[in-house]
Amino acid sequence: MKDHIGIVVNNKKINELYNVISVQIENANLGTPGQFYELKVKYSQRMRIPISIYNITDNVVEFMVKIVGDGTKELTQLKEKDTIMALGPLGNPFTPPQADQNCLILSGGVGYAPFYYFKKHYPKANITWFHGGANRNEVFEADRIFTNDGSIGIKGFVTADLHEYLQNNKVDRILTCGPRIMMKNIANIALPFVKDIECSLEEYMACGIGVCYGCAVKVKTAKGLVYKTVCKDGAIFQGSEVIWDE
Amino acid sequence: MKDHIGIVVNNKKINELYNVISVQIENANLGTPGQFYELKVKYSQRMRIPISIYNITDNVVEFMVKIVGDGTKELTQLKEKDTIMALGPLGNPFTPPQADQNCLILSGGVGYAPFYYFKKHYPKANITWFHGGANRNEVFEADRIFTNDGSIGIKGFVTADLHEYLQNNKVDRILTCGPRIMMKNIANIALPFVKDIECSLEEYMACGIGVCYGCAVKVKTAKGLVYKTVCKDGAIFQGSEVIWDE
Amino acid sequence: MNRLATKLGKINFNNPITVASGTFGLECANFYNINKLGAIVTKTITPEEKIGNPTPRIYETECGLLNSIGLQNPGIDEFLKYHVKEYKNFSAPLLVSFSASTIDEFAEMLIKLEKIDYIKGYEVNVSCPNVENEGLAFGIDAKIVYELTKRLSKLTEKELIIKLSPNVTDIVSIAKAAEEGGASSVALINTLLGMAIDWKTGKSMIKRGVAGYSGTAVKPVALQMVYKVYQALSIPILAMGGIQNYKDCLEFIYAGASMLSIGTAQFCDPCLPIKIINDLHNHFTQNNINISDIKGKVWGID
Amino acid sequence: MNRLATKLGKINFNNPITVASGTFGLECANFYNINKLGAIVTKTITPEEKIGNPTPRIYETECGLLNSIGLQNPGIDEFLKYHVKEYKNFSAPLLVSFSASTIDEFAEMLIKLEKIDYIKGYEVNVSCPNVENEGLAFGIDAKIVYELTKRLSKLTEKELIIKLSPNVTDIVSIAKAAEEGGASSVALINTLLGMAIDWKTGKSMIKRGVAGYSGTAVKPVALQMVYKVYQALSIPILAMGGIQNYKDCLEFIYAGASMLSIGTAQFCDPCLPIKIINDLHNHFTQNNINISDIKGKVWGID
Ligand SMILES: Cc1cc2nc3c(=O)[nH]c(=O)nc-3n(C[C@H](O)[C@H](O)[C@H](O)COP(=O)(O)OP(=O)(O)OC[C@H]3O[C@@H](n4cnc5c(N)ncnc54)[C@H](O)[C@@H]3O)c2cc1C
Ligand SMILES: Cc1cc2nc3c(=O)[nH]c(=O)nc-3n(C[C@H](O)[C@H](O)[C@H](O)COP(=O)(O)OP(=O)(O)OC[C@H]3O[C@@H](n4cnc5c(N)ncnc54)[C@H](O)[C@@H]3O)c2cc1C
Ligand SMILES: Cc1cc2nc3c(=O)[nH]c(=O)nc-3n(C[C@H](O)[C@H](O)[C@H](O)COP(=O)(O)O)c2cc1C
Ligand SMILES: Cc1cc2nc3c(=O)[nH]c(=O)nc-3n(C[C@H](O)[C@H](O)[C@H](O)COP(=O)(O)O)c2cc1C
Ligand code: FES
Ligand code: FES
Repeated sequence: MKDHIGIVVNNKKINELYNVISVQIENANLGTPGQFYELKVKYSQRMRIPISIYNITDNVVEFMVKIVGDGTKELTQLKEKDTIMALGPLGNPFTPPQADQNCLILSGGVGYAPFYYFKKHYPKANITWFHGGANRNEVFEADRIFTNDGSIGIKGFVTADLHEYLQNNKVDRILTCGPRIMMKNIANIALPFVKDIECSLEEYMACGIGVCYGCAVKVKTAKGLVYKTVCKDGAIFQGSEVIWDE
Repeated sequence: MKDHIGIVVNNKKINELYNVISVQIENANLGTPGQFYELKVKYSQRMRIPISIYNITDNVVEFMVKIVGDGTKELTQLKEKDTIMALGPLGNPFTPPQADQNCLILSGGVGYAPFYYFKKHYPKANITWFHGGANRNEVFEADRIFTNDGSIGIKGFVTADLHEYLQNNKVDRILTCGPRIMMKNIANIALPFVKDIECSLEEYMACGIGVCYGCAVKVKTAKGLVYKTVCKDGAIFQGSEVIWDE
Repeated sequence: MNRLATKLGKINFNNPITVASGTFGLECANFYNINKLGAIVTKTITPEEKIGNPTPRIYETECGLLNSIGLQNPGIDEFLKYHVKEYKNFSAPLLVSFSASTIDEFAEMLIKLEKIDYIKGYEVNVSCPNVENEGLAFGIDAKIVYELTKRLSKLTEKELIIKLSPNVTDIVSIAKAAEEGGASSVALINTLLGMAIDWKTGKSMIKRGVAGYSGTAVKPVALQMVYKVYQALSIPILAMGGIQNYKDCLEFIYAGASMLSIGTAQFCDPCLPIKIINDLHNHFTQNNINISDIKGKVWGID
Repeated sequence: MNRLATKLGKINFNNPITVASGTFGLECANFYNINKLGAIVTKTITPEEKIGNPTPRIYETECGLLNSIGLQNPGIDEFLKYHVKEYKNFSAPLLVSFSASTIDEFAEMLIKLEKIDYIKGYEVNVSCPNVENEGLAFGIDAKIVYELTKRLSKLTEKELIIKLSPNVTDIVSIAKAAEEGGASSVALINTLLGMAIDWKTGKSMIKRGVAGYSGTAVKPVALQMVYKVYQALSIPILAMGGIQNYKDCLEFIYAGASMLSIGTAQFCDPCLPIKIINDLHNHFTQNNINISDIKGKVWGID
């Protein structure tokens, strides 16, 4: 974990909303799936923007960025050779899959990002991947595709046939990342079937390193309800421990 | 007076400190020597920067800009075809010279700017021009040149031989623009010889149009001491009316 | 239907956008049709002429503006004799801002102003930080604000707006005092106190040292105060502090504002008030709402 | 000669740069050698564990940060049992920040903390805006600040810093109360109060509504308060509020600061405190000055 000076080697527009930005970062190969960097465009006044590792090859980290506001927009405007501060890798990775485990990935929108690297990093894992998005711009390669507007794949949320699927298939673990409401629904639907649901949560961040308690998420523990930090204790939490209705 | 959308047609570096920026502005030909524009780089958060008219040709205004801080630096980074908001022309012009008047111009540093257009605008006027600057970067074409470091022209302030000059030459009007301390010294030295000393003053500005009273300068009037505004009542004031030691 | 229609205590306005006292003058008529404003607010007038503070009076910080004008103005008599007439032929309602050092002086000023029928209301400035013993001393003491408002409210039937200082421990108690005294609305915020120093030389950027701080930087502070005052009072709020665009206006309306003043941001763009009116109109039309649909309706607070 | 040497009331520091309470943790040791700091200030500790406020707790505005952490901390007993040890092996002087709801509680906490010899001083937080009836109620009342300080100053020989709230009508009177009560220094400012609302939906960006406002935007306010307090007091000032670079530090030193805390700006750059120390060192060397040459020496004020 260090505040690296990253060098942009490529910035590719995938569609109106998404870019994939490739950044050369010292020791980046140490990053594991589920971890993220806090990026900062040099000379920009803004605080940092947490972005998941989407892929790593030869110390070049790829970030999949969805434009939602000024900060993400700035990221997509970076050009080759621009420098960018990259603090990380931060947070904890998803638990590595075991050989005999059936993993079900459920991703929504830009929640797709961390699983691309997960799948690449664990080539032998048994993975089934459902992905959902609002429309065709929010959809990427997966085993089953959902869109809210039905423009591609199955019309509906990524949870549309989850209950049925879990009734008919053996799933040992669920890994999920996406809007909070999606992950909450997944936890509600899936917990009767699957104990181990790893959710990658989002919260506004300030420090990114666990000192400010800004990125809090309420979880059940042996000691009662406490706030843990997404940046240091997370971003991965068990679906069963998160207090979803906070 | 309007908030025009100017289009940069040229931005020429003269030396490390100075640029001349040419901006095409609607109806710019109406501007007269001594007036200024409040410039604003589009999408910059900063307030406006008052810059004198350095030259006008065919509705293209040239501005001579000295880099002293972030705002002037931004101006020098403008590229051809960039747009820039230009509020003006603002303020009052220097009084037009009469046919038989001997005008002495005394400028310091970037205070050179308004007189270039003055001289061009009144080709028949009898003008003698002394210009002074800290070093050779601050010096431009004039009848007599002074530098503080002696790197070019006469070593010393622009006022170095003023007293002597006024003793030996008939001067009907002085026009001056430069650091306040320079203009103060000029007023002190020259008032015994010349009543009519037009000084172009500088003050921090906010509105630029006379509504906020931010750019105040203390002057003697029949009613006593009052604050007038540089942007609307000025920028030209008589050396005899300004309270220099405020 | 005019979606932008709004009102303070006693006046209806065509739209909620006006200009902050001291940041606007009739020179702005060179840039747009002033009658398109919801209202016009004058620079603060005092009982006697004020020549204002020494210079420098203005300094721009990273994200705000420091000013130390010192209420430069010709005094009420000169104002009534020469200047007020210039406002006569505008159809936008005229609100006159005034300030004084004692309750009696405030009352005398109001009596003089009452004679002008085209003045539609008053913004009573009890909060200017740039003059000593004038305005601010009032604005920080709930009891005095109550006494002052009680006195003034008996002297007029017109809109009586008390403009509050943010430089207080508890703005709600002072706003309440104004309400209890009979104010028909409150305006907030005046400038915060601020300072800037040249790091190279140690020189104060403003001759008086401490100045009034306005602009983008103060918006979160203003919003918080508007929100709290709206929760506690039943008279309407004229809100200001760092408004730069129609989005900022919407934030303030959600917090509880009935009307909004544009101040410092005009120095970047003199036409801004009109642009904001247009943008608000478009936003309300597109979303099929009017001000009362969202006023004070901030949610998600625990 | 160490040009950066400075002191508060009782401790000498190698340099004037420390970290603002709540914005620093030992995690920062991953980024730089913490012993290079002039001092270490802990996150505020309270008598009992606090789980903190609901989320969202953080929101970045145009030029500042809103936070509503709610003093999340394990409580003093847990702190003394597990956490304080982690600070033992650092040579940078350790200052512990603490807060409570009654004078008795403050005193009890101090008595417990006194047992740890490597704690070199205390930053008494009477000014946190994000908890009800804790801290802030104290910080706005000069009489209570005086009583509290008097009580605490009798219980310790160590550095006793009272950290003041900017959300008051007159910070000087409160700073004076701390001085009269026996504080060896004062720290200012804690966060302003601020708010932000999503203009599209009307949702508060912070779950608790009103939050603490810090960062660049608050610097002019902080500077003004440091200046005024320096003029009125004789004990030293630990200054903070929007410091982003060594130039900002120089502004505060000219205004009267003896020492400086870096807060929000660390979130942009975790190594910032060290960079600032280096930059200050270079500036002082190049100009052949030390802190006392410029402390409080702002000029050009009329
Ligand atoms: C651990 C982690 C990993 C992430 N990985 C990725 C990634 O791989 N790719 C990617 O594109 N994005 C990712 N994000 C989200 C990304 O950080 C935010 O979209 C970004 O910070 C928004 O900044 P902005 O300035 O563009 O938008 P803003 O203008 O700040 O906000 C735009 C909108 O997004 C919402 N928003 C902004 N930040 C957050 C936040 N932190 N939590 C919840 N809502 C927010 C706001 O409410 C607003 O509606 C991740 C977030 C976290 C916490
Ligand atoms: C009527 C008028 C005409 C002018 N004409 C020209 C011109 O033709 N060419 C040109 O280059 N400049 C001109 N100036 C000066 C120019 O406006 C300032 O240099 C500019 O605003 C500085 O902005 P900045 O952001 O670069 O510097 P800042 O970072 O704001 O300041 C840098 C330094 O300049 C000083 N400074 C900045 N603005 C002013 C000011 N308004 N008055 C006094 N000191 C100031 C500051 O104290 C500081 O030391 C004119 C000013 C006025 C009032
Ligand atoms: C240059 C300037 C002059 C001001 N003069 C006055 C004044 O005369 N009377 C008054 O009540 N407020 C005055 N104010 C305060 C504004 O009316 C307003 O309350 C404050 O600036 C906050 O709004 P803003 O951030 O949009 O500017 C002045 C503000 C500025 C910047
Ligand atoms: C996230 C965050 C948490 C904070 N927590 C505390 C705290 O626990 N105790 C305290 O006294 N101040 C706390 N503060 C206030 C800071 O210590 C500091 O006084 C304030 O932020 C101003 O400085 P800055 O603008 O440099 O951040 C906190 C500030 C922030 C931003
Ligand atoms: S962002 Fe500071 S603790 Fe997570
Ligand atoms: S800058 Fe506003 S009056 Fe001159």
